[in-house]
Amino acid sequence: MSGSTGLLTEGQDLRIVGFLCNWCSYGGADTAGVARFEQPTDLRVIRVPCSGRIDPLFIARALLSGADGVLVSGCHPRDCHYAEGNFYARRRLEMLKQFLSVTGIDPERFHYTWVSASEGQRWQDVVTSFTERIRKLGPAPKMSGGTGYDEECLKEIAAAVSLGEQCPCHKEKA
Amino acid sequence: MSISVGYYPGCSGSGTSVEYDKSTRAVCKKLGIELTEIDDWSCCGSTPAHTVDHTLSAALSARNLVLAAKQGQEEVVTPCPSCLANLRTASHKIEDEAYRPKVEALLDDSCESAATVASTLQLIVEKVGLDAIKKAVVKPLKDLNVACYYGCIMNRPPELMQFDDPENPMAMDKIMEACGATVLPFPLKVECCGAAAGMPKKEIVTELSGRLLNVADSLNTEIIVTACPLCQMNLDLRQGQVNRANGTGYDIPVVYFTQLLGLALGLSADEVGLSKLVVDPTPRLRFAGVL
Amino acid sequence: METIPLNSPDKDFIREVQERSGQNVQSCYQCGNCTAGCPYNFAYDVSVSRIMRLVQLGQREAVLKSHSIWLCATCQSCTTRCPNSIEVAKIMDVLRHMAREAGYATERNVKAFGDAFLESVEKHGRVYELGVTASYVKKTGRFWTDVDLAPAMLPKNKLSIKPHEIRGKEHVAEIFKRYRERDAAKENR
Amino acid sequence: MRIGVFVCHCGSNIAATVDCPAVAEQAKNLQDVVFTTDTMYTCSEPGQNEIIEAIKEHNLDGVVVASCSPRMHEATFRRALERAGLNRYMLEMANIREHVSWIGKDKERNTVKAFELVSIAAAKLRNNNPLFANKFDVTKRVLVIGGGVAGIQAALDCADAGYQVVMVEREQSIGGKMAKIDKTFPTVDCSSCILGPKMVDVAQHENITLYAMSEVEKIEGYVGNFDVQVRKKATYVNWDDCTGCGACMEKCPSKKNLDAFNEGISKCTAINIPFPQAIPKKAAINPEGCMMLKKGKCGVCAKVCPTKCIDFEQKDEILTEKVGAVIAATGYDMFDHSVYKQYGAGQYPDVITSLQYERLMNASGPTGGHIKRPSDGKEPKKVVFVQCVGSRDPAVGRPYCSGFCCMYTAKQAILTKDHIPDSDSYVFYMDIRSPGKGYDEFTRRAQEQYGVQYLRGRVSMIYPKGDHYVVRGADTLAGTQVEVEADLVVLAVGAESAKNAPALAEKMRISYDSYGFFMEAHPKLKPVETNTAGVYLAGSCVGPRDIPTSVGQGSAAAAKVMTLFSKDKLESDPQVSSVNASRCVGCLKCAKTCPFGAIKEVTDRGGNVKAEVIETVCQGCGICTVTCPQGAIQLQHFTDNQILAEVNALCQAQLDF
Amino acid sequence: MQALAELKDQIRKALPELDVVIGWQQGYDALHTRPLFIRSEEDIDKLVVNEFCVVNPSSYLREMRGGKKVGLVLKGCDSRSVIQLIQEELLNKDDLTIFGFGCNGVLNHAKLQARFGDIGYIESAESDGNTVNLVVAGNKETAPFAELCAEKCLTCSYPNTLQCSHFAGEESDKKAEAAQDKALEEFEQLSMEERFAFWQDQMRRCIRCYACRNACPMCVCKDHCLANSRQPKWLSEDVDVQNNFMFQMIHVMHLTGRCVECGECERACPMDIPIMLLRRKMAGIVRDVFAYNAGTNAEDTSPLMRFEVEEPTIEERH
Repeated sequence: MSGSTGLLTEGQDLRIVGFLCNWCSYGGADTAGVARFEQPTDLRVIRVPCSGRIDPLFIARALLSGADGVLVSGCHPRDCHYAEGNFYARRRLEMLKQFLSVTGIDPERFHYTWVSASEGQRWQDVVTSFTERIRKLGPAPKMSGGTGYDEECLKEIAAAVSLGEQCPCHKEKA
Repeated sequence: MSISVGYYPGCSGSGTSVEYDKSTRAVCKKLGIELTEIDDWSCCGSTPAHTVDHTLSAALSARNLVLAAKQGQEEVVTPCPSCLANLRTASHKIEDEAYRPKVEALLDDSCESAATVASTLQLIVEKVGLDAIKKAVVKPLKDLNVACYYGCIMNRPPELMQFDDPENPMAMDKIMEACGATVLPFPLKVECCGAAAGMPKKEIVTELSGRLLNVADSLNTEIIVTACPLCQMNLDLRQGQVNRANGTGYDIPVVYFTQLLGLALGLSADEVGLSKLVVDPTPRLRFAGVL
Repeated sequence: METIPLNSPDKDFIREVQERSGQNVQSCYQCGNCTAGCPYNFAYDVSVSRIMRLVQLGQREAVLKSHSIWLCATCQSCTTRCPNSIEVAKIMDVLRHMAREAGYATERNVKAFGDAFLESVEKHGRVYELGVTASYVKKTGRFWTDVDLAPAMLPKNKLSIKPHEIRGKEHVAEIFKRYRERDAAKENR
Repeated sequence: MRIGVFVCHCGSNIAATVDCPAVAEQAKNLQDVVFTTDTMYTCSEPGQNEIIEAIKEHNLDGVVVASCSPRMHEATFRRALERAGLNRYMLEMANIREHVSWIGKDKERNTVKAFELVSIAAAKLRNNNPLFANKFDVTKRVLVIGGGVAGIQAALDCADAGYQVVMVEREQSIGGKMAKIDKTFPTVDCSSCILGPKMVDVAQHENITLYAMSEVEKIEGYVGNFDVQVRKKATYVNWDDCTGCGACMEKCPSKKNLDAFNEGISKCTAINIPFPQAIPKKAAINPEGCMMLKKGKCGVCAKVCPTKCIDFEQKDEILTEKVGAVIAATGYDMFDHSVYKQYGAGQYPDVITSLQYERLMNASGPTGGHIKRPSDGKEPKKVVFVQCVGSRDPAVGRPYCSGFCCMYTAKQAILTKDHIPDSDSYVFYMDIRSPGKGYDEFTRRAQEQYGVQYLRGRVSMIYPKGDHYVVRGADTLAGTQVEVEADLVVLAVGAESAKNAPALAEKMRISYDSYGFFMEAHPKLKPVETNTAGVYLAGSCVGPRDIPTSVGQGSAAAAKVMTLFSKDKLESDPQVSSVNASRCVGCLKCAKTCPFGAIKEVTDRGGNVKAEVIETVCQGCGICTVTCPQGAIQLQHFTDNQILAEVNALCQAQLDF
Repeated sequence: MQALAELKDQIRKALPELDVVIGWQQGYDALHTRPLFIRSEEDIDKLVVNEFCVVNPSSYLREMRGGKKVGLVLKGCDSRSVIQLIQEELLNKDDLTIFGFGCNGVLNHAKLQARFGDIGYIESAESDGNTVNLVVAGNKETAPFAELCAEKCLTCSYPNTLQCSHFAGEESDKKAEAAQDKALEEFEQLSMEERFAFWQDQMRRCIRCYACRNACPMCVCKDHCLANSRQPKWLSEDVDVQNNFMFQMIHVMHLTGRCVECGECERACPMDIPIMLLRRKMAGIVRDVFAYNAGTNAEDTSPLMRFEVEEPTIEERH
């Protein structure tokens, strides 16, 4: 693209992935749009039917694939369109949220919350504050290494293989 | 029971409301509350300070809260609602980390540790409790029709004061009931008396205090019970001015709740400073058998 | 009556009131509840709901030159009952500060009383009631202020003849000093 | 795959802040995309035709539309795809309006974001599969919850159309608030004269089963096939035999019970028929007042009852009904003004609510239609009406306008003058809201013909002074404070959601707003639908409504039900879960977390346990998909692969425009 | 050893009703055992119970589902995985006979090697739970148990077999040496960046041999593991940091509320990647938030399979 809409490298948007349930939070984001509540542009939304559909592993996948932040939002507890989806989601997401720190991925990069279809204002607040939080944290550290092993690594592997039958891969099966 | 708190008497306590200070100390002693006066306390700034500048007002008040903390007091009580409002506001401001430096700049001292503040009324109602008061009453105020008048800032704004109902406070009503008095449903409990306008704008006080006396009178109030030095002064000392301005002839004694409470607890008229009042309550108290 | 020119509202004024009071004046929908409950309304030249309206319209002069802002006693009726939870009394306070800074004091006596009071605090650390009265009389020339109270007052022995001096009065005086220096610095900026 | 991308300008709604042609141009580089274009209004007829033509011309088998929210136009574009012969599920939308152009002004950033949303959509589309709906039967019976005027209208319309109706009413009689009202605005015709016949129709209609004193306990199932449990509360009177003769009421010695129908301004007997026109006209015992139920002594009613229908042993009963649709018409409650301490907090006897005043004016009310002060029975000469009590007041958590108070206040002021010609009425208002047919003329009439004094301002406080009440308010038009000494003060209390509305919403699996009012599927275009198929709304359960609107909504909801019932078979949404039996290890964790019981255990030919989805019961939430560790159960249209494709597209998207 | 004799006796009595009993027998040297499948009386005498009975016999169960009556000789920790699987209805309680005993902990080869050099020199090692007596190249040596035992034994609160049909010998009164896993505690002293870098290194070393998964008694998906699936396809075939890490994430999340912390994954890892840091972290969170210990009660329900409307232990997320 040319002209003013050229490369956006300088001050480029961060990569923030949003997972929103269709009934409440996606609706809330729509409500915010209809009301023209201005928001930072970094967030891209993936629509799912229910927060109960959001596998914590999607979030892990996003964070491991270079997302700078992941925002999840569903219906307020008790208001789930499917009655119980957000209750399960709350437990699953909380586990991931607390777990992330041990992997060295800053748990602050992941936030989950509840926004109803009528809460356009609240959606604006949620997006704005989360984006600000991520901007403060800066871009996520990128996965290094890509594929393959360095030489030292290969040596180690060779040593492991040479251990022969001690390798549990070769564990005796009944 | 033993309760120990810091005490901030306020400037009027050694002047126009000396009897409030005296009766407060006497009642607290009787109820097992140990009041420790903040050493070398200074004026909270009162209304004039906050009408000039909020930070100045906060600094003048905060000096006392910091002083109290340094003297080992976590909580301070004051009988005067105006002092209370200023000290409370200051307390809020120095809790706000963004605002605190502004106050500290004027005070030239850290406000990191400061005492909290409540009214003696709140202390008596919440910490001593009505049951304990009921038990301690030796001279019930039977046959005494009183109207409790709280004044405008004892409970307001509610977000700041966090005590009792802002429209229909009941703390004094309940204390008076516990003392055996008949408490009239005074509807203007929180209407303003004219406050500090007495000197610069007397006609405001004569109008507003006039309204209060009018309604109290229509309820056949025998004694008005207050908790505020300014209210008491406007209704009592200036009752003559009110009468002259409005062509009325009210003769309603206006006492501090601590004075009546003290009498009910068995203190003498002298111990609660009854003689300092302008409209003499003794005839009615005698008639009711309290004296 | 004058026509309020709406083309040039003093937006700085609106912003300043909002910033200094922390209140959103635009959330006032003019229900009049503040005026309805204001005990001082009878003495006002501009009712408090109109003050709010004039602030919304950016009418600096009309507001700061009103008598009402000096007569408000901060009784909190307006704040307590405002359906939009606007701290109206705080706005009145702020308007008074601004009027003072702009050199307006439409109620000289009220200002004089406040000044006398604070001078006393600055001097003694606590208020010296008799001193305040004397100073006020001197400022205003209203010699007869409250003399009618003397017969009732004097026998009660309430007003001490001497001020209460506190040890920390220097500290209190310094608070005032730093306050004035701060304001002067602000002016210069 | 051959994908076409259509970028909509939406006039200037999108194009003003997104470079739509650039997005379309860039989209050409996306994998499998063979055609892109940008159009002015993609949803318009020419816009849709352009899609159809492109599908045919370029042999597309998937379409991405970048436009508004899919919640807005997904159905529209799906139909367009079908017209072109494509499966409707081969559509993906990128929401570049609500989520892009309307919330940011930076055109450059917006354009990048819009393109990324298109690339996410395309990535997902590459994993889409055609899905086909199944058909299932409809139970052509409807449950109407609430017997106010909206529910009555809905029930009668459905019943007249030939469908069976089950009506559940919480109170002893149907009629709702309208039955309590004296006259209606702006026609000032008698409320019970126009409502009464409709109530009788409900009772007599052969297609309507009425359960009064009953509440919905539980709703299970799905559109076309709901299983409803109704709790019939104990009335201690066998209603099959009760003739409503009222002999029991005459003899009942417990006469000091709160008369709920009369809003507490009078007392009633423990066994009671709330009002003469009650439907059903049956007696019921209030267990809190009955001596027999409380102390085991009395039983007078049982002795005098000519049909021997008193049964002190009666218990609540649970009934089950099968229906195909539900209409909620549960109405509203009056705001509890006791939070206004400055108005006496309900402690002043002559400061009453507007609905209490209706009962005072009503000829069948406790005073026989004579306006008398509750305190001393005197006729008031000065009546003050205070509007917006619990309306437009954020400080008490009610920032909304209740809508009808201005009108009923005007009506009450007019009727006051009719009842007491030498009286004066004062109305404190903030704004007069009267946008209905003949409404504004009516409020003008109150002022011009009846001399009602309107004062623009709120009331700050009300306090008793002698025999009167001082009402201190403002008249902002005069610019100052005003005071009236009133004999009677009527608070025009606002409407709030019915108590327990949230609990009922949860039973129906619909949403409600922060005030407890039910949420419609779309505030403009789907005002009586909900997001749960087969559940419809009517009247004030959605928000304060006046009578004509409530009646209109009752009919509208009925029409929606009739549309639903016009088909013998319904199509199930194919966006449901599906088990890949070869991956399933039969742990059935999915069945344990399914909120709908939509997964059953089956055994395959090899004797292995497997999970299987009951498609008509599955609601498509996807909880099971996350539960399954093998990924064997996948929610169609939102499979792991589809969502992973979106995540991957987003996280690995190339930003080099 | 009293327990062993009793065990053998119990097995002998029960064997006629069972298709097989799984336990341990001596391995190729003093420091190794290998699985023993008892199908007849004569197999019973091969049974051993000692400090090197490390492998969880129940991990062989999944190879033989289908109504067989199986007996299992289980340590306390091993029994937890069985109980968890019973709870998940993946094992039928009625098909299982569990032979339990009191365990004083098992020893760790890596630690032995680190202390005494090549473990080939170690001729015997016996432990009473406090001290280990060894014979190394003919010399008698002693060492504190805590320095040589498996990490999991340091924090073990379940030394006795849970919910077993038969229990042999005395109950062990061995207490956990520490409530918290020291390694995890130390690891969590690191900064976020340091932790990230640490896992980068570890994941670069991972060869995705899936030994960790294969050794895991809770990995019941058998051939249907997400790691090898195309529908859905969570991982690419690339053995890179991203995919390796993702695999560990999958494993952790699938073990949330299920992991019994037996440590087999880490022991099985040929690259010595400290996977247990991840396991223990998640198990700790589950304990903190839901007060749930996997595999201790077959009647309970795992926390992610249920919910409360009000979750007092989960901070409300605004």
